[in-house]
Amino acid sequence: MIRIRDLERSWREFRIEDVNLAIDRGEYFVILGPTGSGKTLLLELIAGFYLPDGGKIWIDGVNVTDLAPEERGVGFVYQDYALFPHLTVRENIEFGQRVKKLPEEEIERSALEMMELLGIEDLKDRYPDTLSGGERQKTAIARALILKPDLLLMDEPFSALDLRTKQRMQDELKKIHRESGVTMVHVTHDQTEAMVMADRIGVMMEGRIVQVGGVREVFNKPLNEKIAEFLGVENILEGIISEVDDGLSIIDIGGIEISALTDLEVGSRVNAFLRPEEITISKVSQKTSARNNIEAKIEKIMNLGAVVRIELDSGLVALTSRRSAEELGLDRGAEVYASFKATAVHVLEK
Amino acid sequence: MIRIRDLERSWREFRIEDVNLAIDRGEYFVILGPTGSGKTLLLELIAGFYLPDGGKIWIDGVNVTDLAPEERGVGFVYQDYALFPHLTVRENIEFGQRVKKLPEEEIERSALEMMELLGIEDLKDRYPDTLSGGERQKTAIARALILKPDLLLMDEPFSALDLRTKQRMQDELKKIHRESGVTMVHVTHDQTEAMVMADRIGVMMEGRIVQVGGVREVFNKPLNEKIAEFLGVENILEGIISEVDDGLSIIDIGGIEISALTDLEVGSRVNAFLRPEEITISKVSQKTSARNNIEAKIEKIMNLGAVVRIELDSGLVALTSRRSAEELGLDRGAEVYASFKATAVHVLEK
Amino acid sequence: MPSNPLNLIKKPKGGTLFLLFTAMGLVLVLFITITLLDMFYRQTEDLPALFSAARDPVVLTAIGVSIAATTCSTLIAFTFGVPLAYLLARRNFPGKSLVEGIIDIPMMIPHVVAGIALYGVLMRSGVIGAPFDMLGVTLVDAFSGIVLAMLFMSLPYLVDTAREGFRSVDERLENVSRSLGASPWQTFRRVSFPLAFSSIYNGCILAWARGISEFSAVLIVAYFPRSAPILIYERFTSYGLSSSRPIAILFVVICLVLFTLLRLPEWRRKR
Amino acid sequence: MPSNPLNLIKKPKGGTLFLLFTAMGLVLVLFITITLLDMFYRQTEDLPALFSAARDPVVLTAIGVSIAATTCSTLIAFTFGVPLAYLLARRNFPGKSLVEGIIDIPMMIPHVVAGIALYGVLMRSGVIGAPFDMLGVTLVDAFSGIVLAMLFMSLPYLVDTAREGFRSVDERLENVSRSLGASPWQTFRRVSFPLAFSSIYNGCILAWARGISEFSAVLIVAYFPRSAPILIYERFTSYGLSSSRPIAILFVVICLVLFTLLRLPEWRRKR
Repeated sequence: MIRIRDLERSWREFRIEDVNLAIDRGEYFVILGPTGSGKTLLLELIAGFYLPDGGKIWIDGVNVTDLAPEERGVGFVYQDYALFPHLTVRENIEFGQRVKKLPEEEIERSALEMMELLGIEDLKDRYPDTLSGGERQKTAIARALILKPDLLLMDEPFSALDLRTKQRMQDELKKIHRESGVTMVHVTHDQTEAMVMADRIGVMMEGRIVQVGGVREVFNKPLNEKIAEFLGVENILEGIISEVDDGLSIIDIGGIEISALTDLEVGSRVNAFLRPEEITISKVSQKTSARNNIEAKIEKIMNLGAVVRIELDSGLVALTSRRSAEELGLDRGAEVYASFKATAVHVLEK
Repeated sequence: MIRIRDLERSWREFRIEDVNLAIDRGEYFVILGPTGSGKTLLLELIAGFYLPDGGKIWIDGVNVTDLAPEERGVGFVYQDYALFPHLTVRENIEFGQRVKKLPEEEIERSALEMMELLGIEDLKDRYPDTLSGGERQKTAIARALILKPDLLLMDEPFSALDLRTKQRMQDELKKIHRESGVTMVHVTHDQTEAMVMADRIGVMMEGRIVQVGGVREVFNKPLNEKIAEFLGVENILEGIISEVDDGLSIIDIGGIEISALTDLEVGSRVNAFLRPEEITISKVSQKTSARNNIEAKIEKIMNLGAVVRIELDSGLVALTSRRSAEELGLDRGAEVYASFKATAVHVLEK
Repeated sequence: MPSNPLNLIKKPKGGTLFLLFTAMGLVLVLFITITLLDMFYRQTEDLPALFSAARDPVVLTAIGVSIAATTCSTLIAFTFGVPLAYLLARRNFPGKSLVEGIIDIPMMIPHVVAGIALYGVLMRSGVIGAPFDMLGVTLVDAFSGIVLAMLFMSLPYLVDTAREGFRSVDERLENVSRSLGASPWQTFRRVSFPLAFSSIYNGCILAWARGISEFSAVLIVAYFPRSAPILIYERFTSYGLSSSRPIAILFVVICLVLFTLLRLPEWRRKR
Repeated sequence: MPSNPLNLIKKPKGGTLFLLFTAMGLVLVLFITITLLDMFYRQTEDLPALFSAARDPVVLTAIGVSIAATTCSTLIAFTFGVPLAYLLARRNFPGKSLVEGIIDIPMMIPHVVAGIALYGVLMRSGVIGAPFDMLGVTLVDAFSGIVLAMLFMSLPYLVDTAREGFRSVDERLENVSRSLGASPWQTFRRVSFPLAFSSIYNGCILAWARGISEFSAVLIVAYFPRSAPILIYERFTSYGLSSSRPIAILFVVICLVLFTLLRLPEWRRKR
């Protein structure tokens, strides 16, 4: 559907370079990256709002690199929805058909259909500044979808919504995606959002796409330390592989030995990544060959609401529910066991 | 330390009324309330930036209601720290002593001491716009503390900081509080922050202080439904007490019976509040007399990162760690048991 | 409680500082108020002169010339200035700040100097005057000269205001419009122009007001046909204050009424 | 790739619309550029006249009068205008928008009308002129009259700009200053004034520039001592363009140089 080769562009303080990407027809693709990584610029380049300094873009096999935005047939939904403030909801939705000079009758009919589909027909004569965040988002999506684009680009579509509306709109958007089959590319800095929405994820950092893959793959096997850190893998342990036995290796992390799955050889220097929520804290040892078990002392407990963040003297950080922390009577200075599956450790050669 | 009686003031769209509050010397008091509840205005009234329309304020036994801010001796730290942008860190910190026309020598010595105490002596010649959030906060706190106020008012002091800096500064501020013994009043809309920082909490909603108490008391025993909802008690169940046995009552919630602790009589109509993180989801029944156990079907699972939010067909919402949800193989449609302690249910007469 | 009567937003104390400041500010406010009210008040002692001025065809013609000329110059400024403003708001090109500087020059140089410079180019042998002269059109001491002098002086007001108007239109709205299939021209007509319209209209009013009050450059470039300011000045030098004041009052009242009428749609829209 | 040479920020297409707009904008830019450059260019054909004007004591005196008068009027506007601006930025009181409206009147009424009104109050029998006359001070056709006319016309520029400057100072900084023990006056001197200073300074420059270019009101109120615009106009009517142009050029160059020098500290600070 989209193919991007060696894309390069500077704009103000943003810079993207060496972007190569292929997105399949009908896919829900999320570009995940921290603020300032150039995600929005990449989306704007695909839409044709800017021309690249170098590289090429194909949409549906057509080289669109030099085409004007109005010739690309790509829908775009901005972060705060960029509704035309001087037009009503209905006029916003009809805008694209009106500039195409379609027959009045057809314009009205399809606008009505689209509004009914999204349940916003009651809002049709309202102006954008009287709408709630969710209503604005629906209007913006309707305005883009009514032209039946093959491709819909969305820039942080949920960031302007409150939590409840966001959860509802996420379901809604997934439904639209399933039913319309339109290819969606969605940009966000929010890991949870990416997990919830994506078929595949492209991680973007400092103007480059640094990793592409399925949700589990990206979150459980980040390609390097920087990506791991951005994705919230708080435990990044340096060590050396001291033993290999049928795929299950022992890694020596400054005296502590942990088992992990890896194909690397004995003596390799590695980083081991471990998400804090993979660690179980308990008062009894749970050691098995496939499960690591580390004796540790709690250095600090921080209450984060439903979750408690526990820092151990071994440097490990664990997240556990407040309830279980209370049931176990965990407290500063308590002697505990931190256990985690060997498969939860993701090993990368340094 | 502070006593407030029948305080009342309107300002733009904000309005506070009927505020009565007593804060003890040396206390760390958090005013917790949603955005727009008038928290900042209350703080500004205590500082004397505005005069009340009605009511009185005493600080340290002195009626300060009509005093100018410069006569109250109260430190104030604004949300984004409001550093003087035309002065360096050191000049900001020295400001208060300079307007008091203290001897130059004393000004310099005590400013240096204060900067050393907070570890910002290296920044002394920097201007505020070159500082990070944490550095700004330290400067603002130093600027207020150098005058040795009896009372330090802080308006959302952590909201401009990133997560890591916030956690570090929370520790730092608690330390300052312990060592200086200054009375601190801290305004926030963030429940977690209130839990972490407060000795006591005052909940403020729609311009009124609606509940005052210790942290556990406020979070576990919200006085009414609105407070409960704001504090994140997602499960609010309506029912009737059907049986009472030695303090342990049975409440009939639309056919489902749960046990809870209450002194109310049989037949009372009640609301039962239950925090979602108090609910354990398991595949086996765990019923005991002191533990509720409800059979339910999972209607929806939402991945929130480290935590999973589970909606059950009985209407209950539970939060559990992603790891345990995975280990249990929870999925939409799964039959599970939701269990929670009788003591986790907080019962209130309707 | 503070006794300062100005302390209505209930700020504690600080009354003395504000009292002093009020006293100082009052000096300026009184200077302006007295100057203007005095003019009207004095005229009440000679109302017949005011009424006869209001019927004098010479006076009415002069005011008509002023209104017609500033309206023409505003229309020209609108036609050429709006595209320029859009360009300045949306495009970067080498020399852009030079162009912005050039547009603002008429605001910065003394009005008389502008008049001298305009006279130099508009006279029969001037760079602009000569080609027009060949077509049989005289610019100096002609209605067209008044229009051009007003245009020169009022241009920056329109271009600057319209440019800020276009700048305040979120560029992403134009992007979205393009992605919905609209050409650059359709985008300008359906999105940018309507959204900047209130600023553009405001700029027109400013230019209109600046044009009608222009005296210096018009005095030098086109004494005839007499526009209102010229007539007021002529009467003042020839017959003194009592003869020029009725015309001045008539002129300023008409200006302010028209000004208010022009602002009306804007005020309506804001409600 | 687009062939439009102005397309430097690499926006796709839309070239024809922008080309048309560029052409239209160019008309205005050329009108201003040609008018001004022509004045300078013509003078190069008669450089001796320029040099002799630069040595003519009458010319130099007139320019000196202009500079001195606008400097005085700016200082007066600063002294009384800054407190007023602070008041307007920080306090709400009944009639506040009326006061703001009054301050802006001099910008809205035709300059000649302002001159007539000023003449009426400043003349010996006028409301302001009479008390001064008793003290033996004449305002009409005197240096003080020039200063007052300039003050009247330039006041709004200073007050408006300074007011916006004070408004842009976060009020919470003043609150914090008070909580640190500073009195209202200390807060004004140490926080509000320094933070608004760059706007205030800007307002002073605008008022200074407006004052020095004022012609209409000065012409009516104080023909003598001749300020530069009056002299230029007098030479124009008596001896024609070739006699007035050198003075105009000298005056505008001096104005622009002074203007640039006044802006210098501001540009420095921004770097």
